[in-house]
Amino acid sequence: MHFAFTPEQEQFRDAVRRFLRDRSPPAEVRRLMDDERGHDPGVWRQMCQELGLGALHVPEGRGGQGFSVTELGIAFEEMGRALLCAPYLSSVLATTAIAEACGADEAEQIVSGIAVGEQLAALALTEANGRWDAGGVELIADGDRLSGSKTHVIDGHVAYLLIVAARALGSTGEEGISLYLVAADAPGITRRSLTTLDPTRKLARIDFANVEARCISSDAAPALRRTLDIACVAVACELVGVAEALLESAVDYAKLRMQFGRAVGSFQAIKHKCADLLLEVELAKSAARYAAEAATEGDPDLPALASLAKATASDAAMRAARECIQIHGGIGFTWDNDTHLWFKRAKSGEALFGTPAWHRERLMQCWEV
Amino acid sequence: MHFAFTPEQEQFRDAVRRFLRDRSPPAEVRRLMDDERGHDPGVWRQMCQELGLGALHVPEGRGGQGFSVTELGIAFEEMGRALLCAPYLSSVLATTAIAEACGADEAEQIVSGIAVGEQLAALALTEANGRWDAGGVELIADGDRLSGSKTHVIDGHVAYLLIVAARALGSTGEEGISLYLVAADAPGITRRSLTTLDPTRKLARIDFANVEARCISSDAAPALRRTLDIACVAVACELVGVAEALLESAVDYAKLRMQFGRAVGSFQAIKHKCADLLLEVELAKSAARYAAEAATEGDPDLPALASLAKATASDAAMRAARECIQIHGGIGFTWDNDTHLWFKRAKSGEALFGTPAWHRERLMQCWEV
Amino acid sequence: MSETASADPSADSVRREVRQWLEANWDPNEDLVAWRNLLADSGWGMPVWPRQWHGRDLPQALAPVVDEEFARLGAVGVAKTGIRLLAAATLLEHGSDAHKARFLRRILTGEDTWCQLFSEPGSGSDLAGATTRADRHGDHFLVNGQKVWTTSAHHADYGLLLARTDWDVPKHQGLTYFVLDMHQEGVDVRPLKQMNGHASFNQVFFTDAVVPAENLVSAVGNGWQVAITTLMHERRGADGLRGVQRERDLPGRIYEQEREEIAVALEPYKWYPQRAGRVDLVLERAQATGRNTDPATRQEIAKLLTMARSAEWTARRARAAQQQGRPQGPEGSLGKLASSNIARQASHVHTLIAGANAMLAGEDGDLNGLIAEILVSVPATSIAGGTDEIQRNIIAERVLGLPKEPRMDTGPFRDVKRN
Amino acid sequence: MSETASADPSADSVRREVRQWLEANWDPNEDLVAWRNLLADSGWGMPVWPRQWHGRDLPQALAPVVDEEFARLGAVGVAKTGIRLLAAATLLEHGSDAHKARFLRRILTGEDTWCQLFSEPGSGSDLAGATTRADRHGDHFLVNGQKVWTTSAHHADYGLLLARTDWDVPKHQGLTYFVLDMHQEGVDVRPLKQMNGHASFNQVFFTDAVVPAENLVSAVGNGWQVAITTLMHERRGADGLRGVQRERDLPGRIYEQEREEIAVALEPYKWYPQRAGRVDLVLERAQATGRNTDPATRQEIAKLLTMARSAEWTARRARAAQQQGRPQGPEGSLGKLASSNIARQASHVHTLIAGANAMLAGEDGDLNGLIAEILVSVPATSIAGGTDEIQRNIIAERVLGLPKEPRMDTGPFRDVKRN
Repeated sequence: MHFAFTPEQEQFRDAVRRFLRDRSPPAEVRRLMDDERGHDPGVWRQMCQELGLGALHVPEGRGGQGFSVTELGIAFEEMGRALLCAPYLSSVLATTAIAEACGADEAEQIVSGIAVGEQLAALALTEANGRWDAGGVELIADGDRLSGSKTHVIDGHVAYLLIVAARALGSTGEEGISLYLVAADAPGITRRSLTTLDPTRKLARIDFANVEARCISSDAAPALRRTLDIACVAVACELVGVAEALLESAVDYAKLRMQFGRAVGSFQAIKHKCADLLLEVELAKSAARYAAEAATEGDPDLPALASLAKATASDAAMRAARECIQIHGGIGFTWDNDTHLWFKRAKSGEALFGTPAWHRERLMQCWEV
Repeated sequence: MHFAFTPEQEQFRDAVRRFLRDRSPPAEVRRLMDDERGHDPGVWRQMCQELGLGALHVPEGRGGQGFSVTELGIAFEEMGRALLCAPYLSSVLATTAIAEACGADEAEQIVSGIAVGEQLAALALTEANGRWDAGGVELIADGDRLSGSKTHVIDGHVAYLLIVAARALGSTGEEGISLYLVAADAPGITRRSLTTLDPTRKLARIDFANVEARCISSDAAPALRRTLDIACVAVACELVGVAEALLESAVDYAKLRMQFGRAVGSFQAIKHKCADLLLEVELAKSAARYAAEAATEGDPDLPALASLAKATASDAAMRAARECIQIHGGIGFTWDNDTHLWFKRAKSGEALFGTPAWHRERLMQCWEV
Repeated sequence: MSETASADPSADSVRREVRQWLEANWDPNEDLVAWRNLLADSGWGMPVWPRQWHGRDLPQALAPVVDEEFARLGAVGVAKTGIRLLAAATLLEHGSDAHKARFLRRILTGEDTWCQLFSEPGSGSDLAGATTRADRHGDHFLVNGQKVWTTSAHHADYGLLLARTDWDVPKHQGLTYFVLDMHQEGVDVRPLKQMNGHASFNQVFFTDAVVPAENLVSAVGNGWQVAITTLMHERRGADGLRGVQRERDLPGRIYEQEREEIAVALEPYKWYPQRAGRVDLVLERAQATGRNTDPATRQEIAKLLTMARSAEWTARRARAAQQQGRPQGPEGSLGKLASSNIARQASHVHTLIAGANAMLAGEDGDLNGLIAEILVSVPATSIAGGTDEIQRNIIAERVLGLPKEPRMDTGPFRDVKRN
Repeated sequence: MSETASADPSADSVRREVRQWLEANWDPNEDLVAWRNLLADSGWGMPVWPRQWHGRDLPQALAPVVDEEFARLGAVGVAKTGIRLLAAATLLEHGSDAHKARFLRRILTGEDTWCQLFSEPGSGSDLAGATTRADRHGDHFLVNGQKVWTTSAHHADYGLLLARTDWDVPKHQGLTYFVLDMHQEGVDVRPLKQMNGHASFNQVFFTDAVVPAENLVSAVGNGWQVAITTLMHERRGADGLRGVQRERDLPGRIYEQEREEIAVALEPYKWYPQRAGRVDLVLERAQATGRNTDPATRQEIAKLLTMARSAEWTARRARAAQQQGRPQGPEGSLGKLASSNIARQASHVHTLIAGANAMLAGEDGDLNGLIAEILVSVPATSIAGGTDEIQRNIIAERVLGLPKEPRMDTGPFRDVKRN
């Protein structure tokens, strides 16, 4: 297990950070959160083509860049820091699911289109029950016809390619789960953008009324598990970036803001809050990076480590968000101050793929406690 | 519902406080925690006869003083403050159980002996399973013969009168639970003092080998429930007193102790800790007093309120104990400093009659959530 | 001792007197302002105020008797919304007779609305660090600077202004307290949008705004003492919700007018219940979503309800102690700190209950977006009206008697570090 | 980049050299002190020390190579227990050649044991506030006062003493650093019993204890700078457990002697694992008691394990960064603070698991009283070795760069408020 990045990995981080500093400053985030698409297609293509972020961790033989989840984690930390508005998480879900579920040739064909930023794809998994696992799928596949509803589909409003988890008639639990591929404009599909608490991450509801689709895997539960583990690790890294950005903002403000003739950061109430926050953020960072390394190295404990990382990073990001507002005082809950943008990302990240409490219980189950 | 004490109740508090200041200073606590009996019989008789503390809340017709649980709560707050070493909690358990389970005449006869401090009695309920409810009883009553083991019996090492919860052969749950009366020197009884984390509260294990005993109630579950509710309220009040004593000690020390040329209490780290602690102690005080009033007024919600009070007061006392040590710094964890005496009472109070988490779950059940 | 008012020898006679007066005068079809002028004349609208200024010199302990008689008939009282009564209390204590004659009646009738111009972008926790300046020019002052967090400034007629008149003395000694006419060119009121999308507060910008010298409430340089009066009254009112809310929509012209008045006054406060975390919704949400069967969520709900109930009982203990005649202390700070903790825990519990739906808002969110609004409103609780940190200082210093921190701002204000 | 040492050009040659030397000299039946004298002569015992003083001037990065070769043969190293290496590091940096010649060898052989005489009852967090006085009398100083928290003072030969020699200058400038001979009449060592019944520390009382002037380590008044060296080395060692522990009981006279030495040195530390909360016991206890089926307890266990694993990974990240050549920062304070949180949570979890049995101790308690000992030992974690509050100051000021607090203790020490 590696506990430090290689010089190449550090250079990759620098490149991503420079790019995002340039192309995703707060003003751009504010512009895109009001944009219906929620991202700038030109910037996304550039990210795919210059930085390889469209399918970074997917093996080259399956249409990706052939890097590891470690590099994916680095990218997500940076994207969280910059609060990037782009279809990167949906791309991870889609490309991972396809790379895991399809044969190599088919995967290469589909993923390579996503990788270059020409095709947007979304994984349609969650339904009204709010579950993030194969066992929660209720949408029915009757032969090659899909009927049912998906919701909370990340970037589902703009994706052209939908990867849909469906259930064979009469099956239960993780049995009988298939993945289907269908274009978003196929007859019988209705989709609608959902209003989100975090306007920087767009979600959609998609209804399927007897929609003809192509089955790409008829035993998709293992692929979905792996996909969600990778996605949890990615979001954990993103939330670490979010938490770090919030901590830095809080510390910077605490150094500048004067009250009672002193910088507020010289008061122990603020100072110790920041110290506790740094500890929590550093612990979360270790957990997220360890989980990413575990995915890279094929550690069979990944499900547990992914849950541990997701729970820890969520809690750290929410605490950072709350404390950052608190340290800013009144200005911190105004619209014009940027803190609430990160706060909302942290809040939505807390619920995405399961709350921290849910992941802690899953961790205990993985570890057979 | 009353939210303030009457002048008479305040006078009663003052009387108890004065008595305990005189007869239960820390040096006396230290003497009695090393004493095998764990209390001073002369002082206890005096408390019973001068202050009426032996059966304060039991109706006069059943051998008690006829005061309410409100007055009992006042006494327990003061006894917690002073860390009194005396068989007062065992007396509450015993007299309440008898007053609830027996007919008036029998109750008067038994309770009056306890009330004057001549007889010590203990309720033997808990067994190896560590449960504090009728449903947990496994000791078997075969006719008038008892066989089994009781543990964590408060003052069981010195009580002459044992009130034993037993189960009819073949019964389950809260059905078939009886209360038996037996003298501690009856043939077949073996008892042994247990080593306790908190040396100011003595516990015993009592084994029964085919012991002949007298049944005083053959459907004792309701009486036991009421007894435990009252006992939880009493302990909640005691823990409020413990918490208050710890908070005062911490605040006093923070005003005196100089580091870096300032009283440590002028540092926000300490100052804000004390403020948070005061809030938690005041909330716990409100919860404990409200529960005591609810018992006094016959509120049917008492089981929920008793659990709420016990959970809140336990958490407040433990927090006060931890923070009091922390504010004292190194000296706070030395043997010669008194803080650890209160810490240990708080710790044992946390486990007594169920942990805070257990009581919170019970609260949710009472409120049918 | 119970919560209800103690039996005072004169309670009965007061009750008889107010009842007779109300029975003779109360008419639900009267015009609101006309009725309140009658109240101001009779003294029954503010019975504890001095007789000279629209009151009857009644002791505070008898006020509930008058309230009970008004309630019995459903009689409308004087205007109480917004900060008008803080303004009135301050003027009663520190204003000149001319101020009292000019302002008090129209405060009570509801014809004038007031706002409080204390907080500034650079002085939030540190109110006495205000840098809005008031410079004397003959018989008037010119005001320049900026205030913020000013509720109702957009429809206020007058503002209570704390401004700096001397930069060469320590900061508490260079402030002066004025009544400022909000209807003038030099005053620019702009709404301040919060992270939850609401704009409950305003920013107020002054560019050579004019205050005639007769509007001085404090002596020049003595404004902090007057401000403390206002703040003390504000804190005293902080233990419960202010404002009148009638149980049902009563018929009658005066009720219609009152409802309209209240609706306008409460408009800026409409997100306040969300800010407090809406503890009242927790059980029904848990049951509706089935999350009440999750043991970890049950623990969190129990912690929340325990805190909320205990805080309520603590407030009632404080009120009962007051009724026994003990002076009101800084318990308000304890209550405020408890509210922060409760709101934070409520937000946490709502997140657990909402699960995946915590990501949604507006019409797509749970309870038509109300849950999302709770989640993004709660962070204000621990800041607005005095941060948790300030409350902890107050509790530690004034209740527990812990020593103050060394001060870095005791020299001439000009030299104090500030933003 | 991995954790193992990087391939340095000279690593192979060092490895060959030490291997040859060990193969020629190592003998498990040698006498411990004799063997260590050989190590001191050869320089292989402390290879990064200067050649002049029992070392070989090796760069720090090559030390693991030497350690690996010692481990390969099971060869015993120099004495490392207690604070002897802090003493040595301080003397190497600040001591005279006479000090080095006199003390270093017997530190390495284990013949002399040292203790650290810094903390006092009145100066815990504020070490520079020491009031133990050393007054010059010709060629020696007389020491009077009291130290506390002195591990191993009862069998120490020498103490590193920080004492005040000047009361009229600011506090950091009036301290002087001495080596004090513990074997003298004026030194009285008494054990200090803790709330858990153990006595891991001592109090040391000085009554005209004598220190010859030649034992001055700092210039008079310059002791704080030297103390900082000691403290820096102490903090550096704080990320893991110190002390050698062999995997199995190897045969041979030298191992027997080493085991005895370690047993004596570790005796005061025997409650340290309890203090840390014994996270390792949690899962087996939860399973043995069946509490692993309680969902609320499972949440608390998960929080604990998550903190513990994350803290371990954080320490390994810090170590890996160091191996990449980044300077070691105050991460020790982060680790220390994490340990406090972990210990507190472990104690909480053990209480939940033990249930009613949390009230028992000694032979009646769970695991023969071990659980009770955990519950009453944990409170020391957040105090001993620097309180959580001090760690937070260090983290905030040195890692995050937040400004310091105003100081109240900068004048002559005589005038500084103290107990």
